[in-house]
Amino acid sequence: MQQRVLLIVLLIGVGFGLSLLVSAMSLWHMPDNQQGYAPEQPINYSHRLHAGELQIDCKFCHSAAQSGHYAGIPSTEVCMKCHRYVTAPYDQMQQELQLADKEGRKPETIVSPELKKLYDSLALDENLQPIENGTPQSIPWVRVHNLPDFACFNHQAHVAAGVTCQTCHGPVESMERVSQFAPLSMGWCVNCHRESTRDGVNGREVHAATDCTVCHH
Amino acid sequence: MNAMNQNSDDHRSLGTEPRGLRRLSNGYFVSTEEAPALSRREFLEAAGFSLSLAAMSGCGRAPVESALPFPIQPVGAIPGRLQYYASTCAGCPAACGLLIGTRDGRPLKMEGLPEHPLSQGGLCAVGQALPIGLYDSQRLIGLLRAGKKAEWAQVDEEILQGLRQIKDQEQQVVIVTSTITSPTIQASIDSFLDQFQNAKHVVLDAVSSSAILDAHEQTHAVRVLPHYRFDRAEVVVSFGADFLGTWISPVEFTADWSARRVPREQSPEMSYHVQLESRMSLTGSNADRRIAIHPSNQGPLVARLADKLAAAAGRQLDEPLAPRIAESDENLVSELAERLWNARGKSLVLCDSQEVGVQTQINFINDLLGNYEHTLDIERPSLQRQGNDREVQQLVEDIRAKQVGALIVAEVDLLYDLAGHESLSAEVGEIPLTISFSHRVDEFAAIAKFVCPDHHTLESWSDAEPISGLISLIQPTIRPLSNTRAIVESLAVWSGQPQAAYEVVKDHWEKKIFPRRRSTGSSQFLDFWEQALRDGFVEVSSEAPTIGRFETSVLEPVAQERMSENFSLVLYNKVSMLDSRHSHNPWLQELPDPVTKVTWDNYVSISPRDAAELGIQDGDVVKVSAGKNGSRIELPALIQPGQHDGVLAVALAYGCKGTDRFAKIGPQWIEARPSVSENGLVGVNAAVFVSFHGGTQRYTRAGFSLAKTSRHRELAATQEYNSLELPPEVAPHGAERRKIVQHTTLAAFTKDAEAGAVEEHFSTETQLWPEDHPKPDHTWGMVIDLNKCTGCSACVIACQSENNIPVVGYDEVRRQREMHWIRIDRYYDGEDEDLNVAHQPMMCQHCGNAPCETVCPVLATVHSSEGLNEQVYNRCVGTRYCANNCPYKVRRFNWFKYPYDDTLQNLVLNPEVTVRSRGVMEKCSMCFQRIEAGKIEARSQGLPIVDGAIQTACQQSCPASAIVFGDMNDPQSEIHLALENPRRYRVLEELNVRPAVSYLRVVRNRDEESQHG
Amino acid sequence: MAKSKKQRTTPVAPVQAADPLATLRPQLITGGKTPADVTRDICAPLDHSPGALWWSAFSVSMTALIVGTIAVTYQIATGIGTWGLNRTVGWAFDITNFVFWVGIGHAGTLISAVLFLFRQKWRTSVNRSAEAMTLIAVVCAGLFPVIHMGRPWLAFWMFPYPNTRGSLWVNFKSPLLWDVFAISTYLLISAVFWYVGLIPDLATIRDKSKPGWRRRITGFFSLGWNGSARTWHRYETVYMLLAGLATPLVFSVHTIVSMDFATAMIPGWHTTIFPPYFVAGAIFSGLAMVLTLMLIARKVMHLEDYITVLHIEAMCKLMLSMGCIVGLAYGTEFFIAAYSGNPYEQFVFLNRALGPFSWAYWTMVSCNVLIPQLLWLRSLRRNFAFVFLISIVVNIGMWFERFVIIVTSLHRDFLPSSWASYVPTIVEVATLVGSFGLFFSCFLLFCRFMPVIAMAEVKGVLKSPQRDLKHDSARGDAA
Amino acid sequence: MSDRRLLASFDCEEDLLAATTLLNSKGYRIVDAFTPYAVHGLDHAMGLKPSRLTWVCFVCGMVGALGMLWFEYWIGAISWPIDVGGKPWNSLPSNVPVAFETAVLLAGFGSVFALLGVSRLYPGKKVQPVLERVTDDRFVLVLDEADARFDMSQVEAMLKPFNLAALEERVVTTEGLQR
Repeated sequence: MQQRVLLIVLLIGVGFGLSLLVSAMSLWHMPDNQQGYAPEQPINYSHRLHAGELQIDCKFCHSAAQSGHYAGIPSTEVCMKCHRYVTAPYDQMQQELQLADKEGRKPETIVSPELKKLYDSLALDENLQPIENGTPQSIPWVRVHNLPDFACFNHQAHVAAGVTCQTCHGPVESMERVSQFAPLSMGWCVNCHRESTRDGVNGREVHAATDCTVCHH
Repeated sequence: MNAMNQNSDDHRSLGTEPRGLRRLSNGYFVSTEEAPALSRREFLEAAGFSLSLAAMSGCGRAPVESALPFPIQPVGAIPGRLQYYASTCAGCPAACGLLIGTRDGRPLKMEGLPEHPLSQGGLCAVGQALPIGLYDSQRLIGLLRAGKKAEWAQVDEEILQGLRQIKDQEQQVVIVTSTITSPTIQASIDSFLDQFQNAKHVVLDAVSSSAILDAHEQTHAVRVLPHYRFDRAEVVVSFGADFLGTWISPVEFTADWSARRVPREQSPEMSYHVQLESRMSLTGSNADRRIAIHPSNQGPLVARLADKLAAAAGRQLDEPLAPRIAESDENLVSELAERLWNARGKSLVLCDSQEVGVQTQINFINDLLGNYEHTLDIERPSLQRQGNDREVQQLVEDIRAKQVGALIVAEVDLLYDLAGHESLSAEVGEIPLTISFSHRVDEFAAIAKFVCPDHHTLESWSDAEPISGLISLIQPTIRPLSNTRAIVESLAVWSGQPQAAYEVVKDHWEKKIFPRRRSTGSSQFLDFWEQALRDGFVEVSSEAPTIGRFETSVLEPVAQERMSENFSLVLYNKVSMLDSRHSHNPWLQELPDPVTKVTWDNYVSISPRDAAELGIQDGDVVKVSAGKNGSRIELPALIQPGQHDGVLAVALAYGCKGTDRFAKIGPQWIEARPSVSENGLVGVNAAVFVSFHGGTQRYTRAGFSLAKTSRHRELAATQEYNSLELPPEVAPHGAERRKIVQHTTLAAFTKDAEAGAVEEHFSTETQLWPEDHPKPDHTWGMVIDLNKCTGCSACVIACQSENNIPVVGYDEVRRQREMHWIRIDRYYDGEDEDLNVAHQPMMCQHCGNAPCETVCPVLATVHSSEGLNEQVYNRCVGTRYCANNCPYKVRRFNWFKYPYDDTLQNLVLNPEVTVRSRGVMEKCSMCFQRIEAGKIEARSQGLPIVDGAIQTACQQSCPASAIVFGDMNDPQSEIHLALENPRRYRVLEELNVRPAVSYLRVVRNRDEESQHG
Repeated sequence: MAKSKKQRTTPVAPVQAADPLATLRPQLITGGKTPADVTRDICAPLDHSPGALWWSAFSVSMTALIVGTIAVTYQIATGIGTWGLNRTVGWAFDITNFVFWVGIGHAGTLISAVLFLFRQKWRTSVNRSAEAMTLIAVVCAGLFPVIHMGRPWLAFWMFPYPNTRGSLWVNFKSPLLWDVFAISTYLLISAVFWYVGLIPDLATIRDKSKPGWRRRITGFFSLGWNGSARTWHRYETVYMLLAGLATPLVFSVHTIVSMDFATAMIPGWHTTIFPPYFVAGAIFSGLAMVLTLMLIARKVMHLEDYITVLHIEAMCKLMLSMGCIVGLAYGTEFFIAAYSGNPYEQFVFLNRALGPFSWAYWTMVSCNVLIPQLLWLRSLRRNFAFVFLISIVVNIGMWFERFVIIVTSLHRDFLPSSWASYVPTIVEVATLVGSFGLFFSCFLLFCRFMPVIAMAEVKGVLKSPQRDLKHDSARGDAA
Repeated sequence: MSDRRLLASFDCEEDLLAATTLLNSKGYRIVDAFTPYAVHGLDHAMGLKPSRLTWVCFVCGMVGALGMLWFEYWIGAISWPIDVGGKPWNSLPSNVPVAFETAVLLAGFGSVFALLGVSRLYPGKKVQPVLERVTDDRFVLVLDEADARFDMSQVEAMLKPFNLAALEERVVTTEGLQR
């Protein structure tokens, strides 16, 4: 009699355990899967503002994506295309202008702390004048999308095939700080390749190979 | 592949890569300080372990990588994109055209410049190996003063002071260089020396051709080296000149020579090449007819040939030049004479002799044959060998006589090459001012007062004029990695008017070169300059030297040398090791010699009969001594088929100072052996036997004795068995010879274009299973013309540099674990007189029915939809089953964690190719990364792939252009034609593994229709 | 106990003398044992601590094991390069040892299963330890495919499990993968077979040992066995089924191992004779190893009455026949090579017999074919010292057989340019020694802690013919 | 069926066998017999039907073989067809070995677990043997004293010739047979 009770208790226990395990598995990341990785960046740069509100095209800054292996990170010069003039948040600059108007003086350039870092990297002072014998320094951005070194991803090929940036990078234009959107696992890549070959990309006929060496060479 | 137009600023800016940063495959700079910058290999291993780790932790985070963009992006520099710059190779004075493939400001891949009139797109192994010299972490990073670190300002001060004193005391100032092909450097040397009353520039070639120049001075009244035109030569008779391997301008000669080695079905014609030599040279191994002669017999044979041709030409000499010679030789000579006479004006007779007398007779022969102005050009002569041995001899005497006040040495190691002169170093040490421009502390730099290291050629501005009238530019592709200074800059400083190398070169071109321009083209110098930069070279007018009519009076009869019973020694250069300046290059050290297949050592080659008599085995250490109390060296012996009896051959450029750095190269484990020999260096310096005689340096001398020692050093050869004949004791009856390399004779070929094919007892049509693997897009394949291939091994290094192949060291090679993806099989075939040598490049054959794929349990090697056999390193678990099952044995295994811990050296790695981890299999991928790049480029332009747009590394730099790669699906492609060539066959076709690589049968220009085998 | 014994012996003794059958069928188990004696004798080693002989044997094999462990650790830490392999000879000691141990592992199941199906009563004394040997040998064997990998920590990739690589599975066309399945199946089934046979004996030990750890352990593992005839009934069926399954398994396993070579294209490997050839070889070496162990156990464990000259002789005969089959295979290989007219094939075999490795080849032939012929002599078959010697010789010979097949075929194949020689390193030798250490250590422990002989089965064959007669008559008059 | 049992123990299998045959023929209800080893013919003597475990074995084997064959086909030809040595996507011959091994594996384990299940054997099961020596050298026959007609003395007389070692009565309780 109590044997049977024991058995039932046992079964319930096992069932409960299994369900726990399964739910745990769903949260569990494969070792190299950094999905959702969103590191602190040296400059508090907002893609939401630039790509989202201001609607700057991705390839305006990451121009290399069309012609090279890597989307690349824009050189500081590229930022200067705008930030030679925009040195601080809009409202702050407005205030300064009005203030200068009132006081009838030339408005002085206000530099926001974040953009200061940008000018530093080009060895420019507050008035955007080159510092005496200062050398430009790269901005040490932190990589978000790390592929293992035995996997080669070529941006040019994918851009040429008409794959949108969001397909892999997610809605960057809505991200304050960029985080890894896709698992970037091999299965994820391969499935996309299969589907694209089957259904095409945005209505375009493509041949996305699933040969190993396409990525591993 | 376009040579990009870059103005100087761009070149500067190309070097803005921050120091101490290296680039990962993913195209970002990774600071080696902060990120524990994993190399690809390390990463693989980490991945292997992290799986198990993560199983416990459940959250593995890769190390933080920082991505550093350019603050200011150079014009046209796209991250991670390969860009090519036209330049000139400075590996040797041959000055071949160069295309430097750079990625993100890093020169990575040396390739031949297709438009270059001399090298015609080819590049030799030495040229291919330049980059590893650039990223050599043991190169001098700064200048030395009496062996201590010093600063430029201070050193310049002291040098100027020293020079002033010498000027006052009217002492002699001498600059010693190897042949300088650069007009700019030459000019700056001259202008530097002008400020002294008593100054001279001595040209010392490690292996000089002084005799040829001297001979022409006598016979044509002008000291020039002819420009040999093999492309015009139908009959080539070479007395020991290794023109396909090391002689003067091998790449150019190979290209021209091989162009005449393609008999077609319609027009079965090809050049006839006879080689008479005492050792087995690469050239000899490719000759239609090779005759082994004793060095002492060379003079008489040449003289006899001269006599016969003189007779034929009706040019009477008062007395015959030649002594009586043997009957057999007599026949030989008359046969040659006839062949040559029939090919008047289309023939070429060469000789590597350093005896002026012999060379004058060679000139006589060529003159008789009317070859001058056809196959020998002395109106636009070659400037590739300028060595003047008389002056060198004079210099040595001056040094001995303490008449040299300042000795400045560039591009050559004076004391190494003149090692034959005892106590010279001591006397040089007493010279008040000694300056070396060397990259590293060589023999001379070791005792020089000042070492002012020159830039690496990839860092510096310069130019070259290999053939008078053909001038090419050397442009930098990276900012100098260390505190070095170009020679011209140093000289400029010491002549009192400092100027940047770029300015010096540009000025010289504006003043001297621009005026010589051809009438065509813009009259603006800048256009001219830009054009030159873009093309890499310009052809300008050259003032022809005033050539006197041929002077027969200088001809002297040759005395019959009596054959001495002791040995004659022949000193030569290995194809892989042109001179001592390359001795620190690990790629070249590990490149198997094309003939002996030995790496990492020099050795004494002995003829099989002599070896048998003296009871010497391969690897026995023997003592070679010059006479009773002459100098002696000890080296392992190597039995060399085809070498004449009584001849010893030893390679120069070994045993160089500083090669002890290689003692610990390769994996270190309990049974590992060092890559250096007892003297702690790689090989032994044989230059001690080089001596002056009759005004030239002699590399061939008689009167040597050979003694066997008790010691043994196994030579690290990549081939253990050297013949297509099976060992007699185990050879099955009727199948004593394997038809791996098929060959035939021209006579047979003329009759039947398919002569020499293996009679088929099999059908490749029958299939066990239906062919259900269509390859609609592309089917990549390769065809290698064995008749063009000389075995020069340029492809081996090209592949090594393209595909990140590790250097594994002496011990691993000795254990048959070399890693080269492409090897060149060399087979000896037959006995003494009719000894044939076959060279066969062998790499993964990308079989359609690949045996390796079937047996891999984890799908690490599978077939691509484009007919390639893929090896997936990160999937491989290393069972080695595939390698066992490969009939061609072309798979290479990472037995250890091969060395990649040199951060600077790692800059040479190609980010397109994975660095393989320990324990994985690898093999030729047919440069998949290049195929992929080509496809992507074509696709993004929406165009089909042009045939020839995609080239494999080996194909690109093959001097003989023997390799054809392409899409076999494309009926217009070059490969498609090659596949229909009647000479085409596939190795081991009977196995029906369906290789994608085919070969074209060897055809030797012989009259007899069948040669044995 | 004493009473029952008297009861049996007194009436039987006179009949025995008179009965002609007694001489016809000599008893397998000598010394007129009763079931009780069997229990006592077999359980004896479990009760008192082992003797000096056991300890010395154990310490030797343990040392070997430690040496091997060090070697393997060094090799895995440094790289396969610490073995003498090269680009041409990719396998040598590793796979040789693997095939050798798998072969050893065959006699166990063969003796238990096949002989069981053939109703060979003599198996009962040896099957338990033979099965144990199988298990240990297969474990030794299974070790090598793992450590011979360049990246052994990824060995689990050999199994087809769902993964994040878009599911990238395994290559079912690869013989090496067949191996993985064959070996693991063989290990599991043999283990089950062995354990099932062990259950009744465990129960016996449980019931005869006083309360304590041993009783608890045996109690746990004997699964509540109570000797019920109904359970015995089903038990017999399942045991028969397992035997029936194990028999084809034995053959399949070594067939598949042989396919590692037979399906490859290297001349000397690529031949259809391999499956039968390898199976015969496996049984051959297995029997030799069983003999070696039995003769040791017999002495060390004092089982003279249970492992009698009958058993030894029976195995000698079997071994002799296997030896002849192997010899035939060697001959056939040469014939086929000659007959096929395939130059590569012909070369390989000439090279085996006359090439650089001829010494290995002739060692193999003499050890496996020539010397065993002595077993035709009855006197030698019954001479334990000699049989022991032979068994060792055969083991050596069979190791060399695998070495010859693997190394001589590889070192000179199609392209002469890539021919290479092979010399083992100290690490390889140490690994081989280690595997022997592992094997013997495990076996000695088994002897110490388990019933070396299947009691329940031996008791089954105790009864001698004449007692059947007597009891038939007894039943008769009862009716 | 009553709760009273008669235990007759013997010294050797022949006696047990003979006694069982006799009693069975006389129509006595034989509950079970306990023996130290498998006594051949006892199942017939007791009138046991042949076991059905063979079918379990067969079914498991088939499931293993067919299941694996399908899996291999699915992997090779459907899930991710990969060109391996130019062989067909689904090459049956190369699928056979693994399928066979799986069949054997499942069959073996299936039948063993079935055995354990049917005869209620599981690790750590507590058991009270009818006699200590039943797993050593004693053979015990258990009879059901079915009805009033059951005559102890008659049975004893019947068993005597089989040199009966002992005879005792027990009562069935939840803890098994008690004195």
